[in-house]
Amino acid sequence: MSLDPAIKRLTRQQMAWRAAQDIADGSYVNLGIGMPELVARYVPAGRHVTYHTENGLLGFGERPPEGQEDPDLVNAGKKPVTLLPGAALFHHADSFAMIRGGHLDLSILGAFQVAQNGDLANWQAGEDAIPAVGGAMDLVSGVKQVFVLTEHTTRDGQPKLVERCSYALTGAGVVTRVFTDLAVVDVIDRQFVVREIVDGLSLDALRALTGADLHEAGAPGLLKAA
Amino acid sequence: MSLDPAIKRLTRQQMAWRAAQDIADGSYVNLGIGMPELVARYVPAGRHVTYHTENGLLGFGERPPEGQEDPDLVNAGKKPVTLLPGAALFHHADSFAMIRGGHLDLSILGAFQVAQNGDLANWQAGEDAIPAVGGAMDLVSGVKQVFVLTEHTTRDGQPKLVERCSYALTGAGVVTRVFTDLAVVDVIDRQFVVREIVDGLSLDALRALTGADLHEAGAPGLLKAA
Amino acid sequence: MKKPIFDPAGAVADIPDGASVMIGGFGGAGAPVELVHALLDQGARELTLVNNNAGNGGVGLAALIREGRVRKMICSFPRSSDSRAFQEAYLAGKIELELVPQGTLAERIRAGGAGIPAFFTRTSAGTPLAEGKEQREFDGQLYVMERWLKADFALVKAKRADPYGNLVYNKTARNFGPLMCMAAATAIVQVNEIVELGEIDPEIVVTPGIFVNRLVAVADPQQEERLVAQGAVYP
Amino acid sequence: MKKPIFDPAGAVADIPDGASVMIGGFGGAGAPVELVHALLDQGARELTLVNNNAGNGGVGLAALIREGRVRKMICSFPRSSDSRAFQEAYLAGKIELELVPQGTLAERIRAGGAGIPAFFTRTSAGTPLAEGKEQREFDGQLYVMERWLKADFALVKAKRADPYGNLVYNKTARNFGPLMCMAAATAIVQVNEIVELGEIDPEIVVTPGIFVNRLVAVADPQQEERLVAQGAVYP
Repeated sequence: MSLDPAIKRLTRQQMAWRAAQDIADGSYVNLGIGMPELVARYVPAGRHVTYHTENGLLGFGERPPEGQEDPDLVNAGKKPVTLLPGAALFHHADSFAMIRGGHLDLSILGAFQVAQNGDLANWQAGEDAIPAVGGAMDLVSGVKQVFVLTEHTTRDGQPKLVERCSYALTGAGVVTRVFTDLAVVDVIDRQFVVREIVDGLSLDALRALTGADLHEAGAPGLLKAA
Repeated sequence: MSLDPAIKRLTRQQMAWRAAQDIADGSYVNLGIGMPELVARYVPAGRHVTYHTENGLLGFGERPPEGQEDPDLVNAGKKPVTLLPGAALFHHADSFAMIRGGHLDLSILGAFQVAQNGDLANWQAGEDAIPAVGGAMDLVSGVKQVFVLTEHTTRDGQPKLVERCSYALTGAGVVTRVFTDLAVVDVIDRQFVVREIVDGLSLDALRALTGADLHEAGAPGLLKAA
Repeated sequence: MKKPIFDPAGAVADIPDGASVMIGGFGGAGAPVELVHALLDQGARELTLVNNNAGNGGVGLAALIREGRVRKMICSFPRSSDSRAFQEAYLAGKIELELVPQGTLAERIRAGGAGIPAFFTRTSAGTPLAEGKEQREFDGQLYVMERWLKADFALVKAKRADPYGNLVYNKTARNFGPLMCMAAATAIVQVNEIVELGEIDPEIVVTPGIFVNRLVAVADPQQEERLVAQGAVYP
Repeated sequence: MKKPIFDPAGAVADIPDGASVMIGGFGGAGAPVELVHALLDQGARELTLVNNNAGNGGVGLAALIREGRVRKMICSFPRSSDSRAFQEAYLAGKIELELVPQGTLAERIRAGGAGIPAFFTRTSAGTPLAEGKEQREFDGQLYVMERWLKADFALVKAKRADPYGNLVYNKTARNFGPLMCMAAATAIVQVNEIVELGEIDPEIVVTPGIFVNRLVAVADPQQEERLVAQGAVYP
């Protein structure tokens, strides 16, 4: 199923911006490697968010200027970061105590597939690939709320929001909200509920790009992008 | 059974001295509250011993001079101690990771009873008393070697070395060596084996003060006290 | 994130009857006397308390017990040089005791904070304290299964905090504090001083601020052993 | 107790074929390059290695794999920008992979050091990584039982040691180091400098010396990412 060319999909930056609007002031947040990392740039002014990275750091900031990178100061994606005032360093067991113990408010992760019951698959792309899980299973099991940030369909047009994940699960029933380039979709009582859709896209057209039923709770709003 | 008045029981200081002779150079040691605490004073010169206390300190020294006590720097018996160069402070979970994880070489504890199979009872003196266990069960389960330092008999003459403990156990099969005011006794293959006896006391006289069989592995040596 | 700063009374105002409260300290070292006295003043009853001991003399935790506020005490060592308040309540059948080996107590609290509902330990295997618990062999050794321990509140004393709640402690007053901050839904920490952001080196933080919910500054805190030695009684 | 000081070759000389070796580091941060290269030079084979990743480029852990020294890799994330050595060995069936979620890996190593033979975690419940493992409900939630992880040796990089082996680390190079020191029978630690006794404040020690067996001073250690960026190949 292809999309009417008049419909503008959100860019990665716009998707990150939209997700950032839903981060509450005062949150402790872990952003997954890749697109979720962009989210930090778009948190509304005045909201204070503290970022956690699996490799033992709470309270880090943006990449330092070129030439000031410290190879011993990196995030989970092994990219250089900076220490903000009030940061704390700790070892890996303490870092995952924060995750597993439910101390983080929010994690935003990428996905291969999200199922309508909240199942997430984001670590093993088929049998042939070398499996690599990192901290994803810990994050989805332990963090209070898990958002997914992903394109609505794969590069070859397959839906990523599905009835049931065909890829190996990262966690069962863990996702509460999905931000795509076409819509914002909540997972409620094992159903997808559409909250927002991009300008000009009908719910039926969105349904055609989705691998599971889409429900409404009131008319979906407009998915805006700054 | 009473003792020939000509026989000299070791004093508490002498008992502590004798136990101290068996602490190997380089050991990490936890000394129980009470008489075992005395042992630190008698470690032979030239042997370096590092003392651990349950409440989160490795590498402490003697009580400071009067007036220099710090109520935030105490040992497991809540007595003031000092920090030696090279000390380390840590929280209770890390402290017991050292104990439970088998990182300490030796613990020396008091006893109500020791059984010939190495069982130790030292925490609950009968049904009426208010039970208090502290770190004793962790120490006997986790430390590589457990010595007991105790009088050979109770104040009213009952044997403390017994066939089977009648008091509630602290740990099963944990004690390897017992230092009393009359003898040094090893626990080997679920039997008491006498290593040393105080001057003038016969093995038979010692047997009469002991609640279990005493075996020999060669003639017992003389239990000396400095 | 900046943590709200209260006075002792304000910090404990919402602790309800029946709450579970972890109280830091090992004997007097690390005992948050001001917070405990504020809890006494506040009046909450039927409390379940977690501490290594069960109070001493007529102040702090012992005063809570003496005043009949404590339904259950979870601790490793309820005896002390003057644990009269606990003894009297216990022998009168007025307080329940859950006796836990000290290392198991520490690990159960850490497990509560770290999302580990149960773990196995050698400690207490083959003893009366293992009775009623699952025991299992691993590699030929017998172990006891222990459950995590969490609480509604923790009252902890540290030396210094920054506005985000990052903490450092003083010597052996550290003891259970870092663990209790992790395991309580609401961790209330009294510190000698709250310094500016950036004044605590990230390398030396002992308790990261994520584990701390409320701060209380008590510049010159009372030391429990000194009160006990003076024979003080609160209130 | 003073810990013996070795050069890298001497420190790893007795690691036998078939040994299990934990290697610190998260990517390049904390990777003990000099110790790993000494292990390569030494020639031990059939190793079981534990690390968060599975090496990068042509140096360090990747070189051990490329040279066929590694029988089994226990890690959470064997993919990286250049994990060719592992990929080739894995796809050729020459190396076994035990994939462990990162937090479970960290906790299993801590458990190994802390005498906890098994614990329960939510992580991986309901996923293929829980297959073959005991799963159990606590309070209505499904958890997976995980076993401790120990090793014969650990190779760890820290920033500074005192003669007793007390360690402090540099920023996020801390990562798995403190845990691996606890869980290995012999913990070998390379540090930028060994300072005098008393020069590390007892309050800021991250790894107490009791967990450290051998020290190696490498004043200006190589940083793995820089070698990889240069396309370096060892030996």
